[in-house]
Amino acid sequence: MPYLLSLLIFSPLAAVLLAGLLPSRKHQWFRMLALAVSIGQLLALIALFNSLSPNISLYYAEQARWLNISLGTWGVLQANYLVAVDGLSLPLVALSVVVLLIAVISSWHEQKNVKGYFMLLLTLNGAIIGSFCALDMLLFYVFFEFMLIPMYFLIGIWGGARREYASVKFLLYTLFGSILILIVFIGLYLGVGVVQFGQILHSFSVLDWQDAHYHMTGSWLTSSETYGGFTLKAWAFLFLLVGFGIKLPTVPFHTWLPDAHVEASTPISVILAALLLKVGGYGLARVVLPVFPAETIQFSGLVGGLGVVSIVYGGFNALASKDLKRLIAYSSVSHMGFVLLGLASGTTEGIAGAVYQMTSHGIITSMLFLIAGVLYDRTHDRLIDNYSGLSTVMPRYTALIMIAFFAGMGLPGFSGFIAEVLVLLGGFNPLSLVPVWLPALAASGLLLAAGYFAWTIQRMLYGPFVTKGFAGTLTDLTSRERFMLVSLAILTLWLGILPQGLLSLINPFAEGLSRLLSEHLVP
Amino acid sequence: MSPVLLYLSFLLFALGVLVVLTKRDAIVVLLGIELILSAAILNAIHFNQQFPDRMDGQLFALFIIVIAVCEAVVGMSIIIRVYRYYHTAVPDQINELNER
Amino acid sequence: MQEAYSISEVKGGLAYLLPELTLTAGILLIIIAGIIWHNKSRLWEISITLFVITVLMAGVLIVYDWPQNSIRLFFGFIQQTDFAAYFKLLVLTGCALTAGMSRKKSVEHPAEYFTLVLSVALGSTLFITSNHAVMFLLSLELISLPSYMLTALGRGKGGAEAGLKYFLFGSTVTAVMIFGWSLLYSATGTFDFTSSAFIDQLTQNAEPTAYLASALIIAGLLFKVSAVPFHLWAPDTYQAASAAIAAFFSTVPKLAGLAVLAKILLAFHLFGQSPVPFAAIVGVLSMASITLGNVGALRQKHAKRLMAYSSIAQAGFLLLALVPFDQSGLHALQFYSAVYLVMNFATFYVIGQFEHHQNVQTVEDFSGQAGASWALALVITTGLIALIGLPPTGGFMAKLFLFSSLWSSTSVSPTLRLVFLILGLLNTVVALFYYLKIPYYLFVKNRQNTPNRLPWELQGVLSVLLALALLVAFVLPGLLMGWINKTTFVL
Amino acid sequence: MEVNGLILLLPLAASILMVTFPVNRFPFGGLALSVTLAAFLLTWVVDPGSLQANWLQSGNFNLPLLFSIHDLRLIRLIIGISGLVQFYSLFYLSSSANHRSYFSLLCFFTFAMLGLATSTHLLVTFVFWELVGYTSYRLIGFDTTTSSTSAALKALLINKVGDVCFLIGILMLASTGLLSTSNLAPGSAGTLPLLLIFVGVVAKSAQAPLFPWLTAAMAGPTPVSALLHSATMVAAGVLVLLRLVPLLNDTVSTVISFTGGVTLLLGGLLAIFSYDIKRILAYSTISQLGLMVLAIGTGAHASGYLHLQTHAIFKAGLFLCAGVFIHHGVISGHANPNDIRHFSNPNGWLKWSWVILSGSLVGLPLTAGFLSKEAILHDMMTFSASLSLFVWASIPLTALYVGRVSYFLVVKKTESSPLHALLLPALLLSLVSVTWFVAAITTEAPTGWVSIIISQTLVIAGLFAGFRLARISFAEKSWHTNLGLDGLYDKKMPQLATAWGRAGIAVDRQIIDRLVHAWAYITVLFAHLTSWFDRAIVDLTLVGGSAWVVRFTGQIVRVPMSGKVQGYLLWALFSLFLFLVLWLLL
Repeated sequence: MPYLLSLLIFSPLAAVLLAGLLPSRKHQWFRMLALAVSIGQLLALIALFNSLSPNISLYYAEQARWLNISLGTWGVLQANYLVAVDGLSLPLVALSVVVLLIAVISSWHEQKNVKGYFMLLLTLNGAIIGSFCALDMLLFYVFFEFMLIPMYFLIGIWGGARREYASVKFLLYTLFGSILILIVFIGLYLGVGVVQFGQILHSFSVLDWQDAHYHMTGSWLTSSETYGGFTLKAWAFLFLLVGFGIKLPTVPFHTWLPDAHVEASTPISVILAALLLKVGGYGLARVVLPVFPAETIQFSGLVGGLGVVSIVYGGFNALASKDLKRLIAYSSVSHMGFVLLGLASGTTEGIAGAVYQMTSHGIITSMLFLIAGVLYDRTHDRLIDNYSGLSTVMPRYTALIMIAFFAGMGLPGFSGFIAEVLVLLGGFNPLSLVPVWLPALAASGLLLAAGYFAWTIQRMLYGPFVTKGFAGTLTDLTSRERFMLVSLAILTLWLGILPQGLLSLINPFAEGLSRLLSEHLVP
Repeated sequence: MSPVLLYLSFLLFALGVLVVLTKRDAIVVLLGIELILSAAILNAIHFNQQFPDRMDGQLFALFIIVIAVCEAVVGMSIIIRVYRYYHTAVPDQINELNER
Repeated sequence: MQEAYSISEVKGGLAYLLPELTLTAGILLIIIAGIIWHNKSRLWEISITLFVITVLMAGVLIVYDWPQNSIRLFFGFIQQTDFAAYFKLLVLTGCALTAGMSRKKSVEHPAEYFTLVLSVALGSTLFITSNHAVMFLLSLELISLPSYMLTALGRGKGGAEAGLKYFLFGSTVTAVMIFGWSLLYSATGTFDFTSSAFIDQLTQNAEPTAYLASALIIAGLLFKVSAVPFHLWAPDTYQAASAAIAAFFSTVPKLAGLAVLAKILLAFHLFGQSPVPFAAIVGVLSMASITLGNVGALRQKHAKRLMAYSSIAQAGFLLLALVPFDQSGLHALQFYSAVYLVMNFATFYVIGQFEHHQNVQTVEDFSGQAGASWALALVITTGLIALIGLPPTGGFMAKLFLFSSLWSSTSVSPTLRLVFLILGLLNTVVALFYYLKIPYYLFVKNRQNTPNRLPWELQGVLSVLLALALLVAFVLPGLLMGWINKTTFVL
Repeated sequence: MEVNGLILLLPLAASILMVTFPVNRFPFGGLALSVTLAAFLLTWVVDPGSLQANWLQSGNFNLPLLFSIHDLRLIRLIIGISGLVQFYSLFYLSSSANHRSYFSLLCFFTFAMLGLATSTHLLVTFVFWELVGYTSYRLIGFDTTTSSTSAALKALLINKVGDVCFLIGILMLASTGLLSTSNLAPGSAGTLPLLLIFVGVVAKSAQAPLFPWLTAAMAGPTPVSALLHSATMVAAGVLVLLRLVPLLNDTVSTVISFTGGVTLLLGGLLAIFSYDIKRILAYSTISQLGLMVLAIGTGAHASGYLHLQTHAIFKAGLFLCAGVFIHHGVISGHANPNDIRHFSNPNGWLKWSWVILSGSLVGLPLTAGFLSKEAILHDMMTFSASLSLFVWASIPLTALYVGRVSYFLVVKKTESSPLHALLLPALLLSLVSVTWFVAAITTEAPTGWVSIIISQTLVIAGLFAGFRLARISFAEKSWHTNLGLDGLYDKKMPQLATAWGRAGIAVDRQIIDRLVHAWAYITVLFAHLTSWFDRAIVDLTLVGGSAWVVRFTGQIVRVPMSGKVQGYLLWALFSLFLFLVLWLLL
């Protein structure tokens, strides 16, 4: 099936158009439509995995001409519909399909303006998968921005009490970041020129951007002039770092995240945490490191340091959070710090670990937010201190909280352990670009994670069951909730026990990137 | 080229601007505009003296006069319309529209 | 200007003025119709038919007679170029869209109304092609005077007030500009601002009066495009005017002014020879426009006033396209202008319909109105997203081309270029706030009672088409850009 | 699949089966026990050998699952004690408790502990190290009462400190290829990684100063204490240390020895001053673990390892005995069933078990403990006479607290309850202890009669002193806090951590968010400023000002304030003028 990726990207968008034509009273139709699209995507994904050939690095490349515009004296602007998956994007695409399916199931009982909700959800679906597949960076940017507006409305309309503040803050941060990204992208495509048929083609393809031969002489990509102590390339690197760092998020650009996650409804929090954050890490691994290897080496300490600060800072903040969702949100900040650290290490293990961490965190954080959602659905209260002794009334829920929390702590057997160990291994590797004390500090994040998760278990699950006005409402998991949580638990266990399947998919990408970086190391 | 005429035109211009800026009645403001235009006309004709074989300046002056007439006509009609509603032609006494 | 003044020159030139002549004929016909018919409803139908036919004919004639190379007519008063033809076509599109938006109810005097709109159109087409101070000023007046009257003809007291203010402001600026031209004449000895004599004179004996004169002239044009610091008239005028006229003002005269500003600036810039850093100045002006427009819009509660500030900010972006002073910048300008026309009209169309049917005035009035028409709510959202410059709309492509040309330009120092880039883009974040206010109220805010559903009418269909056009401009910008790429800019 | 692997996989399979078993009412204990028994029997079937499977590979890093099924005695010990504890639990656990998760956890623990004991790659060891930690956490908090779960939390967190250091240490060694035990070369690792790994050992094996979690862990069910917190899990640290022996250098050895020595004495001392039987046994465990660590640190690793095994047997047995006392106390309704002063002895067999097992603890002849203790003493004397002072000091100390406890348990009169099934495991273990001595005395007999005589004398003296001491009663409050370490771990450190967290949130809210808001405010402020500028500067100041100027010069008569349009105009012209000035200046 050659058009599998396009099918993945555009089936939800086609469904949006279809949904637009359906009468808005028929709530069930929209749910079924969204579910059908998600299941279809899952089937397509399985078909995709079934026919992977082991020896190539880019799978399912599809290319179609999109823009081919003469820019007068300085060549031709070319942007293509270029989608493909590789060891970096395939895990994330798979993750997206799974998480979006879960999100649809989780939104099954949404009552407020069902039509609009599912249309936005489907739009978001297409945009997320599209941004992970796009190798043409204009296309990527388009999908990247395209996630903004649906997300704004999804938080702003279906969110909690302070949803307006949260959605605006989300939008403000993200757009600010995306503008920094756009500036650099424009500069990059103008600085990269491929000579073809006597014409200079300015390409948006990241594959061309990576190739230093295409960096035009005399452009900013080859100049060594410094502005404020840095070359323009270094500035570009920093811009992108901030741009994607906001998305990731890294401290100090993270404060949108707790608000957005707390205020969003459960399925939206799941998507936000499991997928939208990954776009940041994906952008770093896809664009920043390969295109600016020398700068990556120059700033690896900074990047790794930001990662470690995020790990520790996020961990401490999670420890002090009183709101369950806020705690989970900060734990995301902490966990995503490992992605930064792994990428900054520049070693194969580190990069593979970073990608693994993105996948793993996507699954685990989905579980966590679903778990928070289960409580919120029943009591509309997210304060940890208001619960006690839940294990006596909700045994199944307790079991799944245990699984999710211990997965979050990085217990062996769960995917998080593999990812974190790989990242730390990468950091401790003598070839690593980061000083050895950084991963050592990062490991303390594991301690913090154990602290806040285990303490939460202690406070919420154990002790005497105290009803604070919601005695009868606390019923155990419904079969729908159990299905979601158990399937995610199986996934994280699978990835934790048999990591090599996914890892061998990631490895070629990680090796390639690591090799590229090592070529730029000054001996 | 006599500098006197140049100064005169600048003086007219300055006077016109001053009238436009400071007088309160729209009609008087219109007069100020005419003063500026006359400064331009004076300039055009004056500089045309340098190029005796051409008549761009004069032509320009003629057209400016036409423009001035048109403006006056349109201006007066608008002022009359305003007067119908407000019984005044002083702009700062009319303030129906939103504050900025 | 050494050609012989001969009547044959004039006769020969007329063949190239067919679109303008068509417009003139249309104006006359509508005036005659106004004399013959007195029944308002009847008169409305006849004049709008005449109007549309005239505009379409003129448009067809422009396309049919597309100038392959630049032609100077009437002793250099007029220069027909494909660049000018492109803008003329945009202007006529704007006029046609204005007609589509106009409503019988809100127009008291149909014949006058359409005459005036058509006059502005004629003035704009001539203005765009003008090459000589006299032509420049006459066509400018042909734009301005009908504009004043259109404003003053607008609804009741507010219209009259806005008309008066607009008139006083506008005619003063025009007068000052005329004075500037007379000074420039003193410096160069010619009114033909594209002639070699003009440029030679400016290059060789530049004197302070010439700078003063160019400043005065540019100021007049900035007034026309409603850029900072000559923007103050726009909010009052837009607010008082009907949605159709506000949309018209924010596009047609603005784009015409922009085309001429591009030409004049290139002339003054003297191919980079001018000691005055025009690129930097335009850049600063554009930044000021974008910032003040955006910031001003933040506080606006009235929808059309908000759009007025938006149009000030957009003028800034359009000006930014002039900063590179090269072909690519102008192409970006052309693309941006076309997209701006579409997105602005798409937005105003919806505002107009909500204003007409639901009496929506302020942004808050939009609360929960999405229920009245989901399609229109989506259209205005698309339009506003395009105005912000986000995908998947043509607005994004327009900004992309604009900032691309800025990136690669050499007319300003790299630092300044970067500052412009970052400031310009950061402003889109600010813009997001006020632009998304309307969709925010539409979708997010609730109202007690469900709004009446909007009827489907021509306006609705047109606005959907405009929104689709915005999406097409995103997916296939090559359609338009390929065409633009064929145009070359000749002074 | 090889039979070797089955030993590991059987308990795991049983555990998973129990968790996912669809029926709630099922004899889970019986299932667990039969599976454990099967695994135990399997150990006689297998050929000793290695297991290897590829697990994880990325870049140059390759992590195979490596297990060595060679040391069958250790494996049998683990499975055997597990089986006994499971059997014991069948009777000990109340019927209302969640048998499913309890026995599932016990089976899972067997699996994890076996993995830990047999893995030969340090990172794989770490995996199982974490897993036993997790089971320990779950089992300590099995009662879900606040006290037991907070003890579990404490155990988890203190252990986590060690785990993190352990992990860092391992990962620092990773690049040197020293993770697999097969290629350890002496002195090839730096000091820091080894010390970090040792921190892990300190935490897991409850060495000073990270031991307080073990006393807290006694909140768990007694069989769990017997299995995890005395016999097997806490020995994991010592096992890891044993594996690292070839790498140790002088600095590390010294640190290890002193930590072990201090712990040895500290545990013994603390044990003297408690009345809580489980607490005393916990301190005793701490102390004995210290002895093992000390032995390994000084190079007496063979005898240290021997002591690990004998200790597993007698300490598990002691706990199981204690369990019977407690159980009896609970049944007969004591308010404080753990207090040795209230103990009554239900059965004569129990007395004799206790005597044999505690004799093993102090190292009396005829018990396994004698073999290992004297071996350690002898080896230490040869390797480092000065450090052996720790051991010499500990011998009477151990005897002292053993004597004191035994006084309450043994001297008191015995009721004659029938032989309860609960007694069987303890009896069996005491039997093993004696059999071991008999079987091994010819092959592993310690040498050096002098030290044996001296030590035995010290033991006897200590025991008698203990009997005397038992009659003196004292308040135990001050010793309950584990030398104040409890306060540090329970209050100070969590407070510090949450304080940091609150500071972080404050930074988020007060600084970062303020900055973001400030940006928004500045924009809005700017909006207000521009409008104010329009009104105040343009409309009033400029327009009014120009009027004032005009009036002042008296050129034009009586100029009133002008309107808004003129204000706009003036502003426009003024800015034009500004621009002009700027042009000319530039």
